[in-house]
Amino acid sequence: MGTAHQGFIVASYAITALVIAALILRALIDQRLQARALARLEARGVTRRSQARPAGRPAPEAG
Amino acid sequence: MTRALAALLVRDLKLAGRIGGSGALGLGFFVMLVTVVPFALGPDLNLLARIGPAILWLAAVLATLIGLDRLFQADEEDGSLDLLMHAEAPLELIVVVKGFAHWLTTGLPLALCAPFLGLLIALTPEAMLAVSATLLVGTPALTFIGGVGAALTATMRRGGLLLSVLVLPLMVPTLIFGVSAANAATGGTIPFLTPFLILIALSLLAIVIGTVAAAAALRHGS
Amino acid sequence: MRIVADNLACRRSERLIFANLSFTLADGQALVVTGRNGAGKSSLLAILAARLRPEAGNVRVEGAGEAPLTELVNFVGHRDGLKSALTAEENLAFARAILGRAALTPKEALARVGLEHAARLPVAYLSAGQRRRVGLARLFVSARPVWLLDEPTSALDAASQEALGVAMRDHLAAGGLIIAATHAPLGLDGAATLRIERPVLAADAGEAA
Amino acid sequence: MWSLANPTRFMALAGRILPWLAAASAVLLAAGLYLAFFVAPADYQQGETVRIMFIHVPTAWLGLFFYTLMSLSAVGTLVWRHPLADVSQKAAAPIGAAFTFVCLVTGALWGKPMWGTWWVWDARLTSMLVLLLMYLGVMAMWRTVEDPGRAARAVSILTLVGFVNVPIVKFSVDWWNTLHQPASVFRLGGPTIHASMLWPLLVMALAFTLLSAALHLAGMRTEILRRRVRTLSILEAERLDREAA
Repeated sequence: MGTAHQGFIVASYAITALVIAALILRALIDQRLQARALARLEARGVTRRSQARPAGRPAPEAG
Repeated sequence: MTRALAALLVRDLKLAGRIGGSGALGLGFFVMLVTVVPFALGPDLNLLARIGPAILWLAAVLATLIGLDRLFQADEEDGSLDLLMHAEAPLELIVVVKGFAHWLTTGLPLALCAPFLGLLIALTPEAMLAVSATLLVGTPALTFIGGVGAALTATMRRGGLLLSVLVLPLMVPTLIFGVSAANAATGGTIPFLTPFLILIALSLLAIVIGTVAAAAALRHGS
Repeated sequence: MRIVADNLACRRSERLIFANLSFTLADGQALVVTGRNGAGKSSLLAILAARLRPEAGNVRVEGAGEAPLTELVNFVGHRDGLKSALTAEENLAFARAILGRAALTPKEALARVGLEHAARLPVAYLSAGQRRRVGLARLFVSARPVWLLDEPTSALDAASQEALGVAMRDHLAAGGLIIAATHAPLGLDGAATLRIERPVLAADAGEAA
Repeated sequence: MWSLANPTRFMALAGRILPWLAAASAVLLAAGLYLAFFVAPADYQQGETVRIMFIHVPTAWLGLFFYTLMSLSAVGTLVWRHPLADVSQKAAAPIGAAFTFVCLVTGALWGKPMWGTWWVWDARLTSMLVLLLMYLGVMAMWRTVEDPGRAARAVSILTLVGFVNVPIVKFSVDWWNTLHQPASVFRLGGPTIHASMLWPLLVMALAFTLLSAALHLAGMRTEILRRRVRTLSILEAERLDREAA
């Protein structure tokens, strides 16, 4: 069959791969960003449940 | 001073990206307009192809307008406009940078995205290139003319509506030369360059006059 | 450096707020503007900040080279001038770049108001008092001589008000000028006070009677 | 069943499932590609370009599936107040939009060799285009409201209105399309697909579904983390206030 059509097939698979790669990349980057932000906050002893806790003393990690 | 202007540009682009920012609102509106027009005109491709540049340009004008009313109003509301007016840099340069930031999030994406939308209305490749080129040089005029309206209506409560009514007539020349340049590229009596150069001139004119007028409007607005 | 205001008058929506108001302020001096709520304190500050056109009279700066008053002023008004989508640090970094004459870094300025931990928090998450303190931290990121403060102590707790008083005294000692509109006493001993009373003119007399 | 309502338990479960899901979708994708390119015969009419169908059909299906998933989550948010519903809704929007976009692009790429133009206002393609616009609207809505709870309720209403609108759009586009142009010659896959075509299509469809499920789970986990970061930040601000007092 005409090789001209080859281009369309390759193009559509390429674009699909590109979009899926973008989705995967976005998921990974976003995950790392949020995890790092969370780690930074929890390192400073901010508890998830806002029990009144004298400031400065890190709370035991709950849950 | 350039540090101050660079900081302003970075701040505006950052704000556009954050939640509540204008983001790619202009681009989204542009895509929707171009998609909706054929529903009104019917799926007849050669009709759409003939009026393609007009559809894209009208969509560009409207897409620029909807993002403009928050250009200065957002700063006015939270008090950062005071900060901008006390900057070391003259207010005119501040307005140029804000207009440029708006153009980067609205005008530029429109011009880059126009060819793909041209597919929807069966534009020929030359027409797509022409429309994209005219949009690239024409949208600065739309942004800076609109900027004057945005500065005038910054302190008004329902400024957004008034803005469109104020500046749309001022945008007519840009629309005329933009569309005629795009049409000239796909055959026609006049050569492409003539309206295209006039369009560039309009943009440069708009950047100068728009900036000075917007700065004056901000100074005398309060 | 001296700020000279002579015969300032202000009219807003057809009402004369105040008239022939004059004062001069030299280095190291503070002016506290008092008056009933709505008596025109904020209008005076807006005129000084060039955000409002006076009905009559003018304000000029002497002895500071040709820099206009707007480039010498650090204005903290009712609205904090903070973008709530940006973090406290980003807001202060922007203010530092825009105001020029960079002084403290955003972190140091936040430390001065006791909010160094809030550096990375978006301002949207901060309370009114904390936003006020971030707004006031803007005074420390730039070495501009004139502080224009509109109700600086509003929404501040006692400790922050005390810290603000210390900062103001340091600023005056370093030769800076302060013009503050306020209700609460600022603890600035030796500060000139200016009370704004609504002038009762013949036209108003009829209306007021 | 072990209630998934508790985000922490969901995180743990999702964490365990995710690698398996990703691995399964990778394997199936490889198998699907192999079947699509080496086993499926060329179509007697369309020739090789029919292989584009193996992407075009699954992505079309996923575009619609994710909008339905969003609508279900919207009901979950508004009616059952399920705490994970709005998280699932927010995570689904970009994935659904991406697949709808891929469907449109592959549709155009398939259309070009067939009719000579990139885009034909065919009823089905046009409906997918309107669906993509609705996705853009939903994603724009997520970006305007800062508070997650309020945003979720607002977007849920928008999504449900959109969901009710889908059949109406389908009908009106068909009406609009047939009025102006004879019914498009392009029949998706025809009445019966030959078995050798069916298998690659099913495998590819399954592969894409697993992949999108993995992406959706990952998106939900990140969204839960983002919510937690937000709450902790607010707690941090309050703690500073308590400290200062």
